[in-house]
Amino acid sequence: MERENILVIENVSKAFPGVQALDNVQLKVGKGTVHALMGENGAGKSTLMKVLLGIYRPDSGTITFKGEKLEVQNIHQALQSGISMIHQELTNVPYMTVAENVYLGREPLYKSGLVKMKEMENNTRELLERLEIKINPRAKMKDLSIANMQMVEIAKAISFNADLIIMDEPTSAITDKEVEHLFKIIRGLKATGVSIIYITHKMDEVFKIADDVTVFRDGKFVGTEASANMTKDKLIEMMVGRELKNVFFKQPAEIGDVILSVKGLSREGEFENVSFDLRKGEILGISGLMGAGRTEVMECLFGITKATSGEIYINGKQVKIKSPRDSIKHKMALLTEDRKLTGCFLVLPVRDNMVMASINDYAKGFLLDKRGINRTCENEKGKLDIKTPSMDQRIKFLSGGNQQKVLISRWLLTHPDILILDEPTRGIDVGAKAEIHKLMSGLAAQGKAIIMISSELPEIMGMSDRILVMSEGKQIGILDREEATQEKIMKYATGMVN
Amino acid sequence: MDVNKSVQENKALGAQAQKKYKDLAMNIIRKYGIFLIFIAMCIVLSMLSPSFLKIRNLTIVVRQISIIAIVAMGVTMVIITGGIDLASGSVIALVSVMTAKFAHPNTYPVFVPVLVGLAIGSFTGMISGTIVAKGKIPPFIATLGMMTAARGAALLISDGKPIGDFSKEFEYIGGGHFLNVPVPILILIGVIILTHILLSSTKFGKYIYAIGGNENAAVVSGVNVDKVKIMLFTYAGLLSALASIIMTSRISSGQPGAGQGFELDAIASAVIGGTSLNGGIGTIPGTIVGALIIGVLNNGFDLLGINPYWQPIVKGAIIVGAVLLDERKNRSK
Amino acid sequence: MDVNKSVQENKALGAQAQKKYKDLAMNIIRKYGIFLIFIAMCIVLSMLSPSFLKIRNLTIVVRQISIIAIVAMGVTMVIITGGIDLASGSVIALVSVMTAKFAHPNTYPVFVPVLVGLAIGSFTGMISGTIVAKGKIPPFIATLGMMTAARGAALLISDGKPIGDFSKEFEYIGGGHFLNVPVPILILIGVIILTHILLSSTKFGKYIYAIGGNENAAVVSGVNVDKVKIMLFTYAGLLSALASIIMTSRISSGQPGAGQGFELDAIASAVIGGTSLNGGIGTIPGTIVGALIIGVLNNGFDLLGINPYWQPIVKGAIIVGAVLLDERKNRSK
Amino acid sequence: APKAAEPAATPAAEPTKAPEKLKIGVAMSQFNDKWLSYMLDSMQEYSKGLTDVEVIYVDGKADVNTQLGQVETFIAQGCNAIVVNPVNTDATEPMTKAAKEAGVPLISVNRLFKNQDEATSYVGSESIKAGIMEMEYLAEKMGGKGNVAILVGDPGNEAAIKRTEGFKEVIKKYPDIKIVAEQIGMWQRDKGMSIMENWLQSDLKIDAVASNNDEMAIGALKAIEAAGKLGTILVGGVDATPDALEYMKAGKLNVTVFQDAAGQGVGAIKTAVAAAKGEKVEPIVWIPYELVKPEDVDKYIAKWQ
Ligand SMILES: Nc1ncnc2c1ncn2[C@@H]1O[C@H](COP(=O)(O)OP(=O)(O)OP(=O)(O)O)[C@@H](O)[C@H]1O
Ligand SMILES: Nc1ncnc2c1ncn2[C@@H]1O[C@H](COP(=O)(O)OP(=O)(O)OP(=O)(O)O)[C@@H](O)[C@H]1O
Ligand SMILES: [Mg+2]
Ligand SMILES: [Mg+2]
Repeated sequence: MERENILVIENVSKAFPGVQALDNVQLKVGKGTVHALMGENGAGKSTLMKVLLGIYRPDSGTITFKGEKLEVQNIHQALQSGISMIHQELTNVPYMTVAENVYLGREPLYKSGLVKMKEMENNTRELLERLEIKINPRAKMKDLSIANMQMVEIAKAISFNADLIIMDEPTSAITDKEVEHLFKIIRGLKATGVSIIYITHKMDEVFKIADDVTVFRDGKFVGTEASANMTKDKLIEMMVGRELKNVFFKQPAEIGDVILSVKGLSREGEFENVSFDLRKGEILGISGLMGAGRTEVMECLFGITKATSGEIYINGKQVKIKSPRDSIKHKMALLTEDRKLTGCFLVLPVRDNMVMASINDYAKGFLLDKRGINRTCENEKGKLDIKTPSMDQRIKFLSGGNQQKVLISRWLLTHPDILILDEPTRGIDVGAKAEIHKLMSGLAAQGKAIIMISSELPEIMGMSDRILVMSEGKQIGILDREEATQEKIMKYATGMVN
Repeated sequence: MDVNKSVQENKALGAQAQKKYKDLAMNIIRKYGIFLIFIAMCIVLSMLSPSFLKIRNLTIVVRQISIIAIVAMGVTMVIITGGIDLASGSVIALVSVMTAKFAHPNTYPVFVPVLVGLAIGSFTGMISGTIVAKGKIPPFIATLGMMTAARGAALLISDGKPIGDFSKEFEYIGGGHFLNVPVPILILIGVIILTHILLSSTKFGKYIYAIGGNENAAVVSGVNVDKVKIMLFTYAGLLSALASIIMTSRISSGQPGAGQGFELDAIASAVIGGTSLNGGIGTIPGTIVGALIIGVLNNGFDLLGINPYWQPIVKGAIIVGAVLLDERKNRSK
Repeated sequence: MDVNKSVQENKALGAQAQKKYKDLAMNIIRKYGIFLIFIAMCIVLSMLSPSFLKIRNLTIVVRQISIIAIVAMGVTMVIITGGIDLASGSVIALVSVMTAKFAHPNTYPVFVPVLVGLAIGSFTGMISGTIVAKGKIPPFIATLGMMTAARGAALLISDGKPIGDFSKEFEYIGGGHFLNVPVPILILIGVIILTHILLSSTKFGKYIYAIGGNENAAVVSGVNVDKVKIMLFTYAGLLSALASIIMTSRISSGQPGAGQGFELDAIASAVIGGTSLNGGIGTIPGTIVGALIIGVLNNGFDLLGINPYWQPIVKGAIIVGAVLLDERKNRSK
Repeated sequence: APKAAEPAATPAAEPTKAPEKLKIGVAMSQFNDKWLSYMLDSMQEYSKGLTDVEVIYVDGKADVNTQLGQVETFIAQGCNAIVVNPVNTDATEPMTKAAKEAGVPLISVNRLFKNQDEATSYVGSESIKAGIMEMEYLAEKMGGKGNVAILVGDPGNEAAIKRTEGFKEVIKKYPDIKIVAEQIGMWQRDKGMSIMENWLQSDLKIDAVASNNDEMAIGALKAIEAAGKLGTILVGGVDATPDALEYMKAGKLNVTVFQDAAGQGVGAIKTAVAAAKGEKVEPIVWIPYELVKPEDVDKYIAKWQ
């Protein structure tokens, strides 16, 4: 099967201080195909893409693009040579409008040198309309939901009319509806001969959209296969290096007494009348479409924002929660949805990131028990298999998945009874995901109560004992594990009940 | 069930409408907050001193702030990128003595000292910008170094002494009138318009906001961040030079000790006017209002003859108070 | 095939070992960069001036920087939270005149002026901190207001005149020796140890880093951000007060004009020492080295009798150069 | 105290190398001051001609603490005599103490130490006199009645304090003269100008402006001139700078006070050299102020040539 390769990467290596991020990897992408790039967190996927874009210089290796040696010094040249990229991290300017963001770096100008604002807006509107994305081009970026921000970035990458579009986990912040939408766009692009490198941790997507799959592990090339010849198990094995059974590791746990009871919680303009009971040993899934207000409910419950009305009972006693400090005192924990914005202390070492919420445990006197902290951290590192060269490494240099694991351990160290996890496996590889699920099951078995927000239906259905579905700020209903089907959840989520 | 739903919907609509008005009011306050505070200050002052609102006095206030305001516009742009410029005061001194050297009567035509001054100011800015962009040095340190060095250069060049004796044409820049309006005010207006357009409607301006909003986003969008930074500092240096030329002409003397503390006044103008020190946010009109607040305060103190030792106390309180009342600031964090 | 592999492995191991050493060297440079630069400066100076390395001269240098260094430690902590403290210089003036009022001989025991000074310094810090934390005002503006107001208060209280005539005990603080070591140096060492421990090994210190690292995340992690900020500014004010007391005692005079520009020197010490103005990064030892660099420079200029107009130029270049050479800074962006 | 013996040994140990030049340290309060820069120039000019003396100049940057450290550095360096132009005359005790302990002669110039008797010698005049002379002349021209506005230099700075004190001392003697405004102009011409512009807009009636220095006085004059009120308000300054004399010659500035920069500078170096050589020196070398009236402006202009 002879085919034309638009991109051929051979023997590329790249090292960072203390990390060999890429070790002699290769990648061949056919013209007009979707090529999935898979691998665990830290496998080097994003790094290779950044090499391709001229953000990093490779230590060695050759890159051939459209039959010629690719020698880009910076992104500008890469963009001009026909490569564009949706970055793993959101890369927008919050105080600028959607149109300004889309045209950043290539604004159309009048002869006078002034920027053609109207043209930018109109073109952006057209672009968004063509892609069927409903966003006002004049809206400020910061006022969009994360999902919409992501859609803008997708639109932006497409607007370059590139021959090769790199999509680094484009679906980590959007729900199934938008994913379908994106796939439609991708198929359209493919039909016009555009090639796509598609990086994801979501197995199903690979089989739905990709023509070929390449797997990296620990910076090394493992193999390339046509996805038609792939099975899920084989793919997982290539990624993890071992067989992994039971993707959703839900152990039966003994369901105990009600530990948390929320009654009529409302916050004006965000959500209203949310009521549920949570029992020890139970995993309560929260499902809904993007913008349903799930995050807002949990932020309010945790004391980050103030409720306009409603009551909260813990172990049968009514509690007043005015700040996260109060919730932590009541043995609650909240893993937030946005790692960068409300999770990581980016420039601080992994160690500090881990113990920040439980630091009181080590502050018996005036001084901190540093040895105790180190012991705990090393322990957590082992338990969650966190990949970091040392505890002193700034967390910003860790891969996204490993950052997430550090944050999970931050909350586990507070020994919570009620654990709220907002998209806990977003951007996390299958291996780590399975570990997190196993961890959740284990915690539930210990009698802890867990609330899990997830936009992945299989995850929700695989892990939850009960599923609370929200739509547009309203609680539509709570489904038992047995009665929950994909169709039913979707029906609830879109508000089409009764 | 249906009835219920429609009632609820109606309620929701009512609430929405109410919210809309509230939002509108909030928006006005947020957008024009500091401007309203400025107006309030003017009203209070005009009640305390009948002289305050006279055209003549207002003209004087504007002329007095013209120097700081011109400097502050450059500083604003630097702050919008997330940087800071501490060098402006010292650059004023350096430009002042250098300009003065070429401004004596019957030596050079008037454009020579002006061009020399502008060139030197731009050059200092270019150096700071290059250090920031290419050396990856925090702007605070780069411009602190420039602040120190430029002051030294001013002393060295002038041997610590003021340089006077200027041509009539040169003195016209700071002291003359055109159609009855003081020339510095005309220059100020020109610079405001130019800089406002530059910042709000050109590629250069967009990149300034982009760098301050998210430098990484600017980089991956292919913006030549280094170039923008160097150009920006150069422009800021140019504006400092222009301010210096006006001042030198106005006081008829090139002063190596000029401009001390101007950098703080300029930064204060920008921040009072709503520029965020975190970058990404700020406007030229805001900064002008910030400079006006400081200028009106100083004017008011003199008009009212307030005890000079009380003045800084009142001024400090008002600066904090103005920003405290400025709804926008309250929200931005 | 096997042989090949083992050769490759060996090669890889060799490369790895080499890389390890390189990494180690890089790490040392990164970690101790500014310290090495400081050592280099000292070596150059000792070659240029034989007086430099004399114990007596070094003692003088350390005593001279003790005041700035003490201030700079508080400023460092504020900067680590992502803030800034411009008030330190003026607080020094205010504390100076207030302390002086109670330090006359045969009036109060020596602890009274000391406590009065420390209380006032802490109080000004507390006000700034409260404005920042509760008013959500940028620290730049809050402390700029305090800077202005405290200077006015110092002038008001002293009527613009220095206040002298101190008790022997009070003069001992800045001028005395204990076991042949100047008292200010002993105080400095004490403050360094205390503050270093506070910042690196206590909950309070971790919270400071957390707030600077990501304030939102700190809130979610249960940090009482407002309280930490208020405490922090209070501590910074306390340190400014301590510096002021040492200075007032040392120069035997309470001065309303004292401390002008100290805030910039303190900030410069912190930043030269590796503190990031973006917050989250910085250490006390780094700041001390930063203060030493500035102190040694000033001392060197005086020893070598360099033309004072050249001094600022050289100083500016060296400040920028030191940070430029500081590998760490190069990487942190 | 036993400690006194140890530092005293240092200068004794220094002159072991026989042909070494005498070392004199000059600690200026600030270089960044116009009048002081004239004095500094005269010192440098004069010391260039001295073959057996090396003079080191340092800039106190108007900071008391910096200056104290510099004096200590001079002592540590083994200077044979030290000239100090104090940043603050009230904060000189540690200097005199350190110099005494080390046995190094300490000469103050231009500004009189509060504890002058602890120092070796003083060369200069008395700051307060300048204020008195200026204000007395203005008061006389005002006919003993009217409103005065005062422009103050950098508050806390000794010249500003003393000259203002001098103004007020005189005004106290005239019951009909009132201070209607007082403002800080930081010695700067542009500040003086802005302040005067504002005053002219206010309802204050000002008959005379007494400025701490000439620069602010010139600023005030420029404002008065722009407002077309030249000649209706008396303006006085201190320093008799060339610029100020120009303004006086043009009939704008009413009075200034000449301080002999060269006389003070050269006098200080001469005294220091003598003291360093162990000769006896006068405890006070007065270089008096001279009132400069429009009548004798040409004489002073000639002095600067
Ligand atoms: N700038 C950097 N400095 C140091 N190490 C880095 C840097 N960027 C990446 N790394 C390291 O290089 C390795 C590869 O990271 P990369 O981001 O490419 O992984 P990834 O495959 O994209 O992972 P994920 O699926 O979590 O996004 C990781 O170990 C990471 O910690
Ligand atoms: N930055 C913002 N500014 C204004 N409104 C916002 C912002 N972010 C979200 N919203 C609004 O808040 C509501 C909930 O948003 P969000 O997308 O976070 O919900 P969610 O149910 O938590 O979704 P998910 O968890 O899947 O991201 C929506 O109406 C959305 O438009
Ligand atoms: Mg990645
Ligand atoms: Mg959410």
